[in-house]
Amino acid sequence: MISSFANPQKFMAISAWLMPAFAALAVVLFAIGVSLGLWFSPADYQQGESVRIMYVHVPAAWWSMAIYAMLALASFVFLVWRHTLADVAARAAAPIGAAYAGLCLVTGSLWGRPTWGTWWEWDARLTSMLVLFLTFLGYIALRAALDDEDKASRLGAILALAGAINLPVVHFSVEWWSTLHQPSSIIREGGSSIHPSMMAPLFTMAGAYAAAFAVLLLAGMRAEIYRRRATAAARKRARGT
Amino acid sequence: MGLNLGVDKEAEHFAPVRLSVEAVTLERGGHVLFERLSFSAAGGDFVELRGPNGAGKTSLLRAIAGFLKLTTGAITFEGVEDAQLALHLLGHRDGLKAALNVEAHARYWASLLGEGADAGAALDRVGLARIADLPARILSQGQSRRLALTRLVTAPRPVWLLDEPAAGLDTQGKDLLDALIAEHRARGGLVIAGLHERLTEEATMTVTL
Amino acid sequence: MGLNLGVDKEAEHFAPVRLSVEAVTLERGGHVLFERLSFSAAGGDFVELRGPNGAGKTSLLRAIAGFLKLTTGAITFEGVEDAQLALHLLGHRDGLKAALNVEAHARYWASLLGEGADAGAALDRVGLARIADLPARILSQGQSRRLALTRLVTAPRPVWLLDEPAAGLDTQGKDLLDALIAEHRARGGLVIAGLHERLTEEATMTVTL
Amino acid sequence: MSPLSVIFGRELALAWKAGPAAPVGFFLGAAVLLPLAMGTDRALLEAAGPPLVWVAAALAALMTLERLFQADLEDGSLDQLFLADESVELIVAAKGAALWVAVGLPLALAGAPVAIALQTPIEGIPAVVAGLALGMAAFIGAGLVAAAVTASVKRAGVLIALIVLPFFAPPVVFGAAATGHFGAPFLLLTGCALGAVSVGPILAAAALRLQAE
Amino acid sequence: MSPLSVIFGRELALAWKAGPAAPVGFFLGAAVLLPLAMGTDRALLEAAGPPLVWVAAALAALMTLERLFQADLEDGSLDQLFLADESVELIVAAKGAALWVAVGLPLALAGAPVAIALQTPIEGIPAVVAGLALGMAAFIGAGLVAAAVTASVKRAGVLIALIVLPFFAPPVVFGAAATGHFGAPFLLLTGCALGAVSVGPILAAAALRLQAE
Ligand code: HEM
Ligand SMILES: Nc1ncnc2c1ncn2[C@@H]1O[C@H](COP(=O)(O)OP(=O)(O)OP(=O)(O)O)[C@@H](O)[C@H]1O
Ligand SMILES: Nc1ncnc2c1ncn2[C@@H]1O[C@H](COP(=O)(O)OP(=O)(O)OP(=O)(O)O)[C@@H](O)[C@H]1O
Ligand SMILES: [Mg+2]
Ligand SMILES: [Mg+2]
Repeated sequence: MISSFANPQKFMAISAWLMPAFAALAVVLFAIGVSLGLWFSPADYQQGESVRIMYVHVPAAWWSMAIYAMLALASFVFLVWRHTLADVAARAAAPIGAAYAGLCLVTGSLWGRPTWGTWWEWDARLTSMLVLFLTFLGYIALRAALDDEDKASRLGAILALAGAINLPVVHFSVEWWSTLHQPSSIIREGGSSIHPSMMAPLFTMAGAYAAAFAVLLLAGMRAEIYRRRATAAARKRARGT
Repeated sequence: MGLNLGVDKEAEHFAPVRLSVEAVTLERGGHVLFERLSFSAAGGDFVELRGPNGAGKTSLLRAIAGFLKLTTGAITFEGVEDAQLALHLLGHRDGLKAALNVEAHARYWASLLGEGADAGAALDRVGLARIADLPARILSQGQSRRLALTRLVTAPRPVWLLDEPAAGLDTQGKDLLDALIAEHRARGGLVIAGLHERLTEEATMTVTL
Repeated sequence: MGLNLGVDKEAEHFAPVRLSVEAVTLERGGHVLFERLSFSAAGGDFVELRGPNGAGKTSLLRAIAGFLKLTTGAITFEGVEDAQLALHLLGHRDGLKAALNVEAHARYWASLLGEGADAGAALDRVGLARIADLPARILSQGQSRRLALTRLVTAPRPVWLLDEPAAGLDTQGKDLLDALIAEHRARGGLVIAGLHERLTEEATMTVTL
Repeated sequence: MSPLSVIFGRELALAWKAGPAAPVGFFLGAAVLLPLAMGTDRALLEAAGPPLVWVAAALAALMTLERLFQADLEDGSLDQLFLADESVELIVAAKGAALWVAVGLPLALAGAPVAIALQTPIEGIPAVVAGLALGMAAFIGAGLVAAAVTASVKRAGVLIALIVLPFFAPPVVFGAAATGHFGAPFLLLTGCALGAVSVGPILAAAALRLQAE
Repeated sequence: MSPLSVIFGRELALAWKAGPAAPVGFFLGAAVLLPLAMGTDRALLEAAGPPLVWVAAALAALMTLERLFQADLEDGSLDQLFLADESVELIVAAKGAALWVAVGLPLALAGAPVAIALQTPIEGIPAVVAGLALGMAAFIGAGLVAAAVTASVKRAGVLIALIVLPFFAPPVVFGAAATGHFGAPFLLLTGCALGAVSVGPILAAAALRLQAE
């Protein structure tokens, strides 16, 4: 699969029909997930209706982490095997990952308002999510600052790998840190005890997020490939060669 | 290099200008570069500064441009009110911003130093039109030098102070430089250049440091 | 420039070295500089690279030095195990630290690139002994270039890649350069230089890009 | 176009190329370090947060300043500024203004989420953003001078920091005190900003003239 | 002399020329500025002091990074490093080590008076200094990578900051927690330092190879 993806022409061909498929899937899953989440699942006994934010919030959290893992993997593949597509994928994945992380942060703090009475709590998960968000930003900013395509790809990949080493350490250190000073009087996140009736909508939404990511990724990759072809052509014309 | 491009069209004659360097002594870091140097030149002249490395050519040019204080002596311009608005200084460094492209530089100088030939025509003149959208970062040595030369073309100023203008230029580039100098003198412009090699254009005066 | 200084004393002959450039194509930023370029040279040769600004001389030299990846083709050295330890690269930029003085540079290169003539002798050779304690910041263009030349003197390496080595040098400096190249070839060294002007030293081969 | 607007636009472009999102990200990052360092005790955060936010802002200003004139000096483009038909003071001011737009404003806006994260009540946010915007003006005004006098010093980053710290103290103090409400400290902060913005370019220009030698 | 020791010495000289006292001064300045802005509530200071010291240290490290490789790239001396008979990884490590000696150590020592000023009991001082020394090593290790990947970006200051801050988080967490005693956090801090110092140069060297193109 990967190997057949490796060549752009094939990729363009495959993605051309993969994309609408995922798009359809995303629409369906979102429809189901949202309706389940809004109408066919109970309000939380202590968090009330606001618990429904969870269906937006949690999948965003999960997938933003998964996306960084993918970004790091793609970067590794690109550095080792020089698959341009891996680089294209990494480049396209970053903004989506940042968006998911941002969504998690925003919905989280929206959620925090009713449940904790504050917009933000320095809780381990929140903090490491924030760091993840920053890591995405750094990667994007670096690539934006390097106008030499080739360098941007390879230096970006190196940074992505460094981040992959760093994030687990951050996660651990932050967990350790939060146990060090237990956040003051707040309702802890209901992580452990999710009522089964919340599972269905949660996982449907998770699926929807995944499909949405796939669509956005493929679209981003295709756009990037077109852009590269265009610039190459433009350069040739400009140089009159 | 066709000389029928952009520039000449508005090549009206400069008001007569005259530079006099009187008994100038220049010290740098407590060490005397040259003493009681005197010469004077007028529009149309081409003064070449010669001397070994470290003789003080760059220093003298920067002094004439008003960047270096004289130890003793005086440098005066006649025919221009503010000297720094009447001169071009082409130094060892080209003054390029790696991140900005060729055209951006030409346009920037045109508005900063005085509107003359428009940027496009100027780039055409120095032979960079084809790569107008390349960032300066990736320009070759000679391309950068040519870009610096566009300053002379875009902003018409009577006095040119050129510090080893030919450095890094290929033969065609050197021809361009000669042509520019010739035109400038024809317009009543004054050229003072620190040089190590010879240009085809004959100097009217040689100052040796 | 007396050639009886420092260097020659330990001027033992280099082991025979051979460079072959085979069907090399070089692209930069998606634009082809030159295609299927081939030539080969051996110790004692002086190859001059010629071509207009932007032709790819600097790029080729950096490719030979192993800094630039080739698009296609191969560049191989015979007679040396690690090419990057057997060559000198004298680029457009001199590689000086403004804050450090002249002598510090010479000593640094001597230990970094390989002990040869001692720093003092080398500075003497390039005519900077008098200003050994000036910080690089205040050096004139040509003085900086001469300082860069000391690399060639302090560290004996068989392959010299020179990018417009004469830029900024006065006549005496150009003579020095000629002498250094002549000596190097006499010792069985290989010289490849990107040039715009002619040196007195005759090239054994001219590669035009 | 007038030289000033051209210089302004150019500086904006240069700052933009150096990583558009960066200032904001840096600011957020610096704000994260504090709770990580001292835990989440509300009282502590509320007390230590604003000052740190302000120091972070000051640093962001600093880091954009270091190369501001040094780069111009090294690449030779400083000379050209003196040959332009425009007073050097105004040119310096234009560069400062561009910096404020490229870094100061985004950073002030980023102050909103940071303030929230550091438990500032919502109604206090406008004052925080306005305060930071003013503060950045003060920092840049003072920073211009430091950047100009150190333009010929390599690796001047920390040196600049050292030089400007005394000048940054007042805005930081007033700014931190002003956090969350438009009161007396806010007026004092405004005073600092006006002073720095009016005096800074003049001194900076004087210093630059010497650098051009 | 071996290339490494020469490079080390040279970097030391360069850092020294760029204003020896600067980092310490900056650090002290920041450490003064923060309480100044916090108001003088004794209890608050005692609690907030150590963390602020750590944040100040992290930021001081940050300021030294921008020009580390960028200067070498611009003046052409980077090329020469690749022509030396020494692995690039080690050369980068040598530069990092020099930076640590020139900035990290003095800063760690400066930590002592600051800690005292912030009411840390005398017997806790050695741990503070040792902790800061380790922390600076961790900061520099991570910083090398950020400096290398941004070497070709002009005005990269803020960009670098954004890139390294996530890497600074763990050392800051453990460092601040370790303040004043050699305990578990101190070990974890040591771990961070070792990790950064061992991995940093490798990634940085890989990045530099690309920059030399
Ligand atoms: C800015 C605020 C917040 C952020 C950044 C945030 C972040 C996260 C993250 C990263 C996860 C995924 C954890 C994992 O799967 O390992 C998560 C899950 C979750 N969050 Fe939040 N959160 C925030 C606020 C809240 C609030 C206010 C609540 C409700 C009281 C909440 C409830 C949950 C629940 C129930 C889960 C799923 C259970 C689990 O995966 O363990 N979060 N959040
Ligand atoms: N800022 C300075 N302080 C002290 N001495 C300086 C300074 N700048 C230059 N010098 C010295 O002044 C002398 C003349 O320098 P200048 O650049 O004018 O020479 P030049 O004639 O241009 O040489 P070249 O032909 O190599 O360009 C040199 O010896 C140089 O070391
Ligand atoms: N990093 C880069 N990316 C893309 N193109 C580049 C890059 N570096 C150089 N170029 C282009 O490659 C071409 C060759 O550059 P190079 O410096 O090799 O020319 P040169 O023969 O040395 O010219 P000169 O005689 O002016 O020194 C130029 O057109 C330049 O714009
Ligand atoms: Mg000169
Ligand atoms: Mg070249």
